[in-house]
Amino acid sequence: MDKNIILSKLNKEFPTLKFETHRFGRSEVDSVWVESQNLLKVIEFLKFEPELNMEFLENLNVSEIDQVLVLSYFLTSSYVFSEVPFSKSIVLRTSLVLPDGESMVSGFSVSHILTNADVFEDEVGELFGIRFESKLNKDLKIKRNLLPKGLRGFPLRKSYKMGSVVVDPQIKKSKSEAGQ
Amino acid sequence: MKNSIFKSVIVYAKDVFFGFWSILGSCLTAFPYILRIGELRKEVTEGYPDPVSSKTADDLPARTRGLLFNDIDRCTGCHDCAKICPSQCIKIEDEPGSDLTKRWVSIFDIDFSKCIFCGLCVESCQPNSLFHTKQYEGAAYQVSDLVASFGRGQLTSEQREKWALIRKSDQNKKGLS
Amino acid sequence: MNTQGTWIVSWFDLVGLPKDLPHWVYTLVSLVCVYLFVVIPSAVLMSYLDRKLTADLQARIGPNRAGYAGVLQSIADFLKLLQKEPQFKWGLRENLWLVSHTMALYSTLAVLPLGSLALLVDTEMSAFLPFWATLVLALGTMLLGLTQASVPGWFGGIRVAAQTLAGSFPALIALVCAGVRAGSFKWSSLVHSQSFALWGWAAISNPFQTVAFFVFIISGLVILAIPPLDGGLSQSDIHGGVSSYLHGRRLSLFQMGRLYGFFFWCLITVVLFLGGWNLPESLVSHLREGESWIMLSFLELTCLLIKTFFLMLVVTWVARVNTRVRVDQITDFSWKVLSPFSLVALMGASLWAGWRAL
Amino acid sequence: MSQNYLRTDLTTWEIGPYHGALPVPMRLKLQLDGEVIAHAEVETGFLHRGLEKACELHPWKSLVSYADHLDPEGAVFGEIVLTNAVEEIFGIPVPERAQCIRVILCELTRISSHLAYIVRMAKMAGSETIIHYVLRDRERVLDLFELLTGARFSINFLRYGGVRFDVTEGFIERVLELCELIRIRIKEYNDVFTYNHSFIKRSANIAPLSKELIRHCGITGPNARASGVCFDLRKTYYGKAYDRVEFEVPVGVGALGVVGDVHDRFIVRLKEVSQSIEILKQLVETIPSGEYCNLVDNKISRAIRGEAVSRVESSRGLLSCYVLADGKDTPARVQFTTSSMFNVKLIPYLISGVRIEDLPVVLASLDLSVAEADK
Repeated sequence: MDKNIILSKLNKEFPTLKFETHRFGRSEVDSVWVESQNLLKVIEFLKFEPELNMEFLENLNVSEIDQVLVLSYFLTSSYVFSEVPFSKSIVLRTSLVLPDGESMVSGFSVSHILTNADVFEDEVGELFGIRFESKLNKDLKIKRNLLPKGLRGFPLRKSYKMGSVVVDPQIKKSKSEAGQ
Repeated sequence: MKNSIFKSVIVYAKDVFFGFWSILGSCLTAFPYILRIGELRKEVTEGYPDPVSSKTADDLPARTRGLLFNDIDRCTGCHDCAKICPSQCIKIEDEPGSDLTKRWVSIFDIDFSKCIFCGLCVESCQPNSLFHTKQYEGAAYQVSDLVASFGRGQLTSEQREKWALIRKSDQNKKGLS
Repeated sequence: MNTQGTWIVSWFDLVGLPKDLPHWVYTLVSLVCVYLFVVIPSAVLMSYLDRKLTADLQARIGPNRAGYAGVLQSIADFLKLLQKEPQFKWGLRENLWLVSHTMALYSTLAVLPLGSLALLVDTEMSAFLPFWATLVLALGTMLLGLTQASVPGWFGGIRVAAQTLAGSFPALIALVCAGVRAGSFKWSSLVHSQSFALWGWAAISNPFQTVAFFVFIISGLVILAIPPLDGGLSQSDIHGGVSSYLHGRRLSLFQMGRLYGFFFWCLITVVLFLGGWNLPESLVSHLREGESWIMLSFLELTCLLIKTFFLMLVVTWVARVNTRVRVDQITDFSWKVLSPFSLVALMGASLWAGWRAL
Repeated sequence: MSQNYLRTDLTTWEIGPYHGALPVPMRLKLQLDGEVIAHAEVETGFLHRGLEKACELHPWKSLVSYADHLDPEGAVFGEIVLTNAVEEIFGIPVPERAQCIRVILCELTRISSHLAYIVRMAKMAGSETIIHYVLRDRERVLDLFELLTGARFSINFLRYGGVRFDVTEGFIERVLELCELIRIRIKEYNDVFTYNHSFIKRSANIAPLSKELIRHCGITGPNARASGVCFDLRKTYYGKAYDRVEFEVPVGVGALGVVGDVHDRFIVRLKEVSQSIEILKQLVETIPSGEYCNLVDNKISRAIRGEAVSRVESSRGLLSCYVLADGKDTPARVQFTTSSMFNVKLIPYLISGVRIEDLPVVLASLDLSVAEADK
């Protein structure tokens, strides 16, 4: 079945790395744990391998499980030029250790390989406080600032306490004027 | 060369004619509306506040989720609806009532400026004292007017002691028997 | 000014004013009467009919609040606009261009052909004078937009200018077609050459005149930027364009000007092509012997206004159903479609007139 | 842009979050060469409501009323994608009749969302008559929602394991009546608006969406199908109740211009409305009997820890939801992936080279909903 084609190709390509694979939840797609350093190599291989051609990043999910940020990349085969869209899919997982509440974490950006990855990286970067270093310069055409300017802390982290005040000098000044 | 000019004139004439024809066609399909021909072309809007409007509150279907109403006598003050409400717009304060089963609900406020009419509170209300009316006119001049309160009001202190005595005597009776 | 101004004298008897006043008083009074008793009521009636027709067209009720069945709706709109306080400080320049915009229009009052007797200016040039007024109107609107120093205003002004340039050429040629048929450009001879009966109208008499009629109407819409072709004032992409900075009474003045422009262009089309104020011969001869000038001019005026309102409603009906046309499409349309058609119509009309003259 | 264009220096024009041309609150920084847009930058994030954080703070039962606020116009898609994920985690079986009711609601929402799309397009193109015709017919669809679920837009009708109420008796006949009415109305829309010469001129071969751009930005849904990408989740991936129904997916063919231009996106959605009617007819006639909600074991047990992803073909494209449960009575993570996030990324590439007057029509043709994009 096409599931183990991907795994066999992966093991053949990277004999040194041992891939720890589990079933993803109850579905038959399997998830592969990869260290964040060689994540780029695996994704590059999955995309440019002629038979696999898995280039559509359907979802980049970041969840915090007991102080560890788990990034899961849902990769599926391209649906634009292939007759059987969505045929092959796989979940690549890496983990980033979370320091204390306030500081940013740095991870590797894949937007130079998977073109629609920067949509997720912008949003998740802002809400979880992850800085994605990417080779190609930032695509300046899109600017997504979801949170108000002065908000300190990263909302989607478990350590974020609700109702933190927006510390923005202009807003504070106007509020104090409104107060009088 | 000759037929190319002739052909382009034909294409040009066809384009102009098609343009004129399709605009005329779309105007003619809209024309019968002026004369209200046929059942499908009646006017649909109605004057809202005028009494002539055909639809009244009870024409609405049975499950319409209008403004909420709480029949306070049946309400047992169990706080289920306040817990389930996504926008936390129900505020309840209650105290022990005259007998052990019933509680005296002094304040039961629903803040309709925050309510999203999802109906979860009605679903989770066991004695179903909280239900949706078909009232949909919820406008108010101040935001504070949007708070609907169904509570029974604060207890006076003597009543509180009187009921405390009654409860103690019930307990003794239950304890003895 | 020829002595045509004396038609007002017959109305003076009603009011009992003295007769032997100098001529300029008559002309002044007739101008004011025409404005008060013809232009303003038709503008009020037209804006109400337009809203009611649009409502009927779109399966809804339309205005029914102000007065019985919303009859006073346009007056209510006007009063609402008057009491609105303009947002932006207006310098001298904006006022200058708004005044030039309105004066360009109301200068055509003297030229309005309202009946065989009520012709103040009936010279060989009278058919071309309104054409001059629309160009000055377009100049006023454009400069009104450009002086706003804002992007919507700038785009609105440029679009109005481009449109007017493109629309003026076919309008002139179509005007000449009508003149060729009637033999001269005086209002009286233009209308006299047509008759009350339907086949007597210029537009229907021969195919080339029909083409000239359509070209004249559409190029009028192009010059005056009237709804289906109002790229310069479109709400959706440039926030109202030229009118984005007009508020309150200035907006009502601007809109009154545009509505008057639309009204008087349809009036001229009716006079040129749809047999202006012609009444059945028997009726006219009977009234003329009976020397009852008031009844004659009144009937001619109503016949003229009915046709004008009908034409305005047809244009509004087309405008409400179709989408707004892009400015570059309007200019393409008028250069590539209207102009060639008007030239063909001119050739045909002149050949037709020549053949008839043999 | 063609090179032989007399190149003047570019004027910049910043269209703020609230502007007539923009169907949704976003900021566009445009570099204009005359009337043509040479370069564009988008700034969004004005409608971020912290939906995912709110889902993490609320108990499982009140999640559904949050999911239908994901996309205000397509409420049932948010609910269906959330309930499928939760049912997959906790292994709650959904009875056959409930699945059929859910899919009926999906198709009704698709019709009402596409009719709203036609209204936005007509408003931006400047033709008013069609707006009132379409809104009048959309009211009939919303009446059905009110009859079945009690609310017109945010219906809050799905529960884990099925739906909240059973189908009322008058519902089946009214759905068939509605299908008949809309089938007649679509002919009228075509006469008045779709094949109207002035609308064709405003929308044919304007801002064509190439397949390369679709691959670059990951566009799914009707926008991709209008450019010839035959990918519809209802056909390929989503077995639930769609296998009992025969329908073919409309794909853009560029009849009146280039493949994938604004007119194609409009025509594909119009065809999808008639497809939805066919589907509705087949579904309503063969609705299975049985209980409408699995009341026996639809309790959320705290012992199970797990995660699941569910996908649905919403009216704007591929909508998927990732739910992570870690044994508490509130979910650990709920993440929605919507197609509007990628549509927003597409805007700068698509509108360079488009005239200012066509900007509103192009933006409306993408069927953007920033409520979905910013979440």
